[in-house]
Amino acid sequence: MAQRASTKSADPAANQESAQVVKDLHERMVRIRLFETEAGKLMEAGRLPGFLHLYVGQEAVAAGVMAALRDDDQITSTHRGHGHAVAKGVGLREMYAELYGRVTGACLGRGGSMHINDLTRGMLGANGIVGAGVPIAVGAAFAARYKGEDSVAVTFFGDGATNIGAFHEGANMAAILGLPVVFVCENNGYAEFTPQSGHMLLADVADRAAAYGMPSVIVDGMDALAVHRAAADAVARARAGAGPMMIEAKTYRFYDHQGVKGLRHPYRSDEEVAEWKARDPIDLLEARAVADGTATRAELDDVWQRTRDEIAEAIAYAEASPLPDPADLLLNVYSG
Amino acid sequence: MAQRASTKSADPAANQESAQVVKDLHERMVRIRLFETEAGKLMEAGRLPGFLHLYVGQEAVAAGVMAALRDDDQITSTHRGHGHAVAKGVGLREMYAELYGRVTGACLGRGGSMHINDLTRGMLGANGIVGAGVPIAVGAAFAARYKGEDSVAVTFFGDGATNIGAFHEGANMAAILGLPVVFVCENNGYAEFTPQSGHMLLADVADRAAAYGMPSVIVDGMDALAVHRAAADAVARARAGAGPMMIEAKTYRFYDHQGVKGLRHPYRSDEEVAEWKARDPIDLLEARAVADGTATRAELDDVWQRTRDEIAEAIAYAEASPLPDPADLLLNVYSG
Amino acid sequence: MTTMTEAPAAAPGTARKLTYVKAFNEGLAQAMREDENVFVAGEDVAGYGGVFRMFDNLLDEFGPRRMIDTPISEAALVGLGVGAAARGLRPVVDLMFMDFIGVCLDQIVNQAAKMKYMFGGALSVPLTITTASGAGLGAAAQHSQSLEAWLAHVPGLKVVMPSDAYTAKGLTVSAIRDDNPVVVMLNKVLLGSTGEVPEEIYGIPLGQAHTARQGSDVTVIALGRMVGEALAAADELAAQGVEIEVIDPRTVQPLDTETMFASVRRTNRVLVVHEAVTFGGLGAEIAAQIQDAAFDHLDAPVLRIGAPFSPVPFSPVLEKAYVPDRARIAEGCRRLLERS
Amino acid sequence: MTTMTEAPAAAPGTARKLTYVKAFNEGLAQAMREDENVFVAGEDVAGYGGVFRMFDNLLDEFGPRRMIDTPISEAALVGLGVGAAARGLRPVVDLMFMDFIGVCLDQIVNQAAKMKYMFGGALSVPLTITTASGAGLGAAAQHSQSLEAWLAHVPGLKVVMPSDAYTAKGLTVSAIRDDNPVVVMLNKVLLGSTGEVPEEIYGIPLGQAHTARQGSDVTVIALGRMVGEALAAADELAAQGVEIEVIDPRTVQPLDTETMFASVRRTNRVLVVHEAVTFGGLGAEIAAQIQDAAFDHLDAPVLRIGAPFSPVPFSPVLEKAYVPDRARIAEGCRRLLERS
Ligand SMILES: Cc1ncc(C[n+]2csc(CCOP(=O)(O)OP(=O)(O)O)c2C)c(N)n1
Ligand SMILES: Cc1ncc(C[n+]2csc(CCOP(=O)(O)OP(=O)(O)O)c2C)c(N)n1
Ligand SMILES: [Mg+2]
Ligand SMILES: [Mg+2]
Repeated sequence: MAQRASTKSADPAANQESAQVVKDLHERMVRIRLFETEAGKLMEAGRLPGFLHLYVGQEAVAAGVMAALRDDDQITSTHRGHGHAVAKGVGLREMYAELYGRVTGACLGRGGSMHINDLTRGMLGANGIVGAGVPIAVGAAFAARYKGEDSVAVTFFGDGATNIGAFHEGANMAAILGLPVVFVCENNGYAEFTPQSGHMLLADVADRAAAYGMPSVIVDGMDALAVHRAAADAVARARAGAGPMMIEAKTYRFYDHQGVKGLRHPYRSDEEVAEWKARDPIDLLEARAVADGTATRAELDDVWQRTRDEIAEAIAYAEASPLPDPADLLLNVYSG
Repeated sequence: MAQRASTKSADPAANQESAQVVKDLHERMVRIRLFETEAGKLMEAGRLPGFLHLYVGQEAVAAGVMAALRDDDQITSTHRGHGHAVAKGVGLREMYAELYGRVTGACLGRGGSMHINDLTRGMLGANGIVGAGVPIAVGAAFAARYKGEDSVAVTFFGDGATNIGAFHEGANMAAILGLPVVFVCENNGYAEFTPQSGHMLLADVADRAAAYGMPSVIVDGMDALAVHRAAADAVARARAGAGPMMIEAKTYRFYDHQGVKGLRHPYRSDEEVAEWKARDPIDLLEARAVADGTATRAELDDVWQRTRDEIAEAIAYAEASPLPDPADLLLNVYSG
Repeated sequence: MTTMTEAPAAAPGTARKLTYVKAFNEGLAQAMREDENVFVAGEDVAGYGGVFRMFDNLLDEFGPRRMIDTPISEAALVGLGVGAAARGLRPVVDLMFMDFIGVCLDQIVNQAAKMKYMFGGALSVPLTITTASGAGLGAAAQHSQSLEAWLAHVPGLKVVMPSDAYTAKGLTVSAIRDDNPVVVMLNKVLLGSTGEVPEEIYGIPLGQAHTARQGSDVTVIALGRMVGEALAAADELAAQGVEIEVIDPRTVQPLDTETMFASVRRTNRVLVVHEAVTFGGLGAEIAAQIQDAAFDHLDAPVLRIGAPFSPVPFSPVLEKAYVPDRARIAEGCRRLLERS
Repeated sequence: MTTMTEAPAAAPGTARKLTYVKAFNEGLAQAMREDENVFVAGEDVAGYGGVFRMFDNLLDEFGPRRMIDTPISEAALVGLGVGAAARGLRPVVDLMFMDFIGVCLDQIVNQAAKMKYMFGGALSVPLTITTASGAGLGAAAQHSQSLEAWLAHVPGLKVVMPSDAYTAKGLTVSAIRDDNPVVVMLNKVLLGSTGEVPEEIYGIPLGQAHTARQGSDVTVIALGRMVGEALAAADELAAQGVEIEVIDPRTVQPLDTETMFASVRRTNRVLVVHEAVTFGGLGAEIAAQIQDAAFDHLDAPVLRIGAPFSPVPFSPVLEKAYVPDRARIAEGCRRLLERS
């Protein structure tokens, strides 16, 4: 049975998060939020080609996990990957430029939203195939151990993804090889438009970890500090050679599965959406920070403002960037 | 957690297996044993082409499950499928003829050992791809329910097969659709030459059922009566519309993974093999039947003799059968 | 299925226009009405009606018994279809994007396609697999492929590529009525395009090519969305006095090569165009067969136009250069005619 | 890898003979000695040495750190290779039978092959996938396929098909040294065949065809095991005064068509032979390219010989009729020569 992590850790020392951690989490979340809401607006304005799976609502997960990682720790991500990339430190300019399909983008304009990556930041890529990133993270963890490094790999996936073979095989592979992989399930309650109850009988995805002999923990995915604590524990465990572990973060996406438009099918009730929005992860952290004096409102507002400026600049950079040259169509198909 | 079924059921009535059931199980096991040992001899003598994955040692599983099924119940099988086919009532002549590659074979000589099937007996085929039969059984169960029939589907698979995606996806699919599927894991402790401890961290495969919200039970796979009771329960449950269930039968194969030859790699100790052979499922059932007066030694011997005769006749039939005509190479590629 | 209602090869004069996706939807709904054994399974096909709206309104009419939403488990989804087809149903399973086929190809290729043969003919597998293929929406490398060459190489499978609303309906109906596993490759860019579609149910014979335009100078064999591009090129060329014949194979497995051979024997020049990468694409098979069957009739080598040898790029400026279009087809025809 | 030890295209005069599978094994072992980043993962590759003995003795020398037995989880196995390769290792992952590729094609095609391109060149995926292909052992439809046409159609992949012991070693070494995902298709029937193999490590350039026999009358392009059959046919035909040239592409992606074109321009007649089904096989691509590049040099259409359009049958009498052989090649050559 999965362990349920309370928001307050049992260990009092663990509650002494420095103001630094809170501010770090806050900043990562704000960056994601603004990156995504601006991207959504650009999409609605018809300025971005392709698909857009927004991460808004789930920021506490990416921020909480990534704040527990080093640059040399590796992550694999999903179709809903912007939040992971931003939180792992991928440049906003390169990300927007990629969404615009510009040659200055993170993929030189070749990949778009679903393939953003940054090898220098340990971002091993978003992925358009559900579950496909799971075994790739296992391979990254294998490489780390093989080379005698103590970095870990984290793989992000949704509730729906746990029904696909690659998840199952990857989890068992990591377990039997004892690899330093942290499995982070962002359970937002839906796979596209299908509720969790329509795709699996379990209430807690974390209970699937037992099938691999893997420990697991459930956290409030709207609580960045709770996610961070759970992630820090799992990462420390993996780094110490104790093998893989699964974290299930219960969260919610505030936009539609894809794009920003209203839904043609009322698969979520207004009340449900409102309830979750009332627990906006950024609001929660800000309220706590102000209440316990970790940060002032002005300091928090300053983060928003600085980020807004940075984002505006990044969008301007992207818009001013050149398009790829069709003459280079065959660039990077092969190495060497 | 999987439930562990004791050999003696808690319900005293269930222990009153009629002599008929014991004799049925015995006959099915003897048929499998003799079919397989003779096939092994033919293979060693160089008279059978292709691969041969012998079922010897595991007879109690096929016999125990199949005795709980009706003709219209469907099964899907594996590379190690002869035992399932024999126990489901596929003709021995057609089976041997298929191993010989004759046109009178169960597949007209087109399929060989790994594709034996008999639609009239609900034998939906052996399968050369590990795990591939699992979702096919789910589809068969779907069809039964769709048509308003109360037949069930049983899918057999090994311990090793539970690591492949198709098993995971099929199990979850059956669970979420609430289909009448019985999942029978024949845990013989090895996937080819890899021990269970080398391919999964769990001691009991049955514990994987929980990942799908599926009940499970562990039985002594050398005890045909125990298997039969568990299967009868699971089948009754499925037939009544209560959804899928998993049975893990702990068993052992007495021959090598493929063929009959000695092993070039000592992946199993002599002691281990001897220990399991001391619990030969046919010996166990015979000893019990004689001890409690269900059958006399002479009656049992008669089964062996009759079966031996039938097998000799079936082999003679196969050897006398014509080969397929190469002019018919394109037969049955398409329907219509 | 033995009773087949076959419509004429070309759309008869009917005023009614439908979009490609609605034509597909109508054919599917009519096939479901015709045969109680037809059901649909896939991700978000029921409650949502499919991410491409392919299954709109079907849940309302047919209910949850026949419209099944499944988990993200394509191998089990196709396997469900194989098992149900083996037991006499006529499943329609949807793979959403064709690119996802890599996670379930075993069930398609080693199970569905081979089962009848391996089992000695003991059963049929009347399974229909629907999926959306093709580039042009900025969906990038994992959501834009045209993989018909893989499937057409597999004995036991059939593959259709509707090129317009009329064929989207008729080929879908025929796929469902067929007793073999058939993959229906819809084209994503065509989904919203409109065309004349008869209201009644009709099938289009599998394995029968359609001459979409007659011409005497060059034969253009075009797959799926490229048929429309070829017809547009034909208009442009006609204005310059060049008459091209456009052949739409409709089915790529089995492939109606006789219609192609007959055309080439008249025109003596042939171009094959598809969205898939040229190397190893269907154009290779078509070219190989034509150079064999019409060797003495060719005034120029068979010309192939397909995508360059790279994954599908994201940036629209690259994607546009990547996918063949009317301009490249017209240019190819001119090149063929220049060759003496 | 930049340092490459390339041996001459043909086996130099060396007395030492090895079996095909031992030559593979030796090449792999030497590549592992050469580069600490090379490791092997797969089902029963370590303790057992592989069901085809491809990995015999490697556990003894390299230990469990570099020889990894995995669960039956091919998608995770290839994914493990992709992730490890992305992080700078040079994994060799084994798929046992090529037919199993259907359960893990997504990782090969959508991940390994496309990653470098989709990621804007940020990394390389130096992954080697080994597998055994081909019919002839009575292994039936799910254990006998030759699926090179699928893989050669995928931009980003390379594919090699060793035809003898010499190439089994050299192509394997080059595959491992290459910075791209390379699939090494060993042939099951050839595993025990012997040939001369140099003792030192050597690579054979990928994408370079080898003229296995020179001749002036017909060019025979043969893949994998068919090279030996073509050479046997050549002996038979030589006795009848017909000299055929036998080309072994060795690599089918990238494909060295220049060597083929040059040969065809001399012989004016060409036959392509492979084990895979003819329809949609590599022969189609080769024929399509040759009829284009050597149109004015062909005295007869390019002739293709492959398997008929059916799954691989089990019964040896059928399997023998199914797989192309020296007799069919010789007959094909004679037919080509009869054509004026
Ligand atoms: C193999 C595969 N099947 C289907 C899809 C289409 N698809 C994209 S996202 C998605 C839902 C994923 O749900 P979940 O894993 O819960 O992630 P979320 O979208 O909720 O973040 C689906 C079905 C895909 N990309 N890949
Ligand atoms: C997808 C796939 N991978 C690998 C194989 C090769 N293979 C055949 S049987 C087998 C072991 C199966 O082990 P288990 O499921 O425990 O069944 P057992 O042989 O013990 O009955 C393997 C790896 C295969 N047939 N299919
Ligand atoms: Mg979700
Ligand atoms: Mg086993």
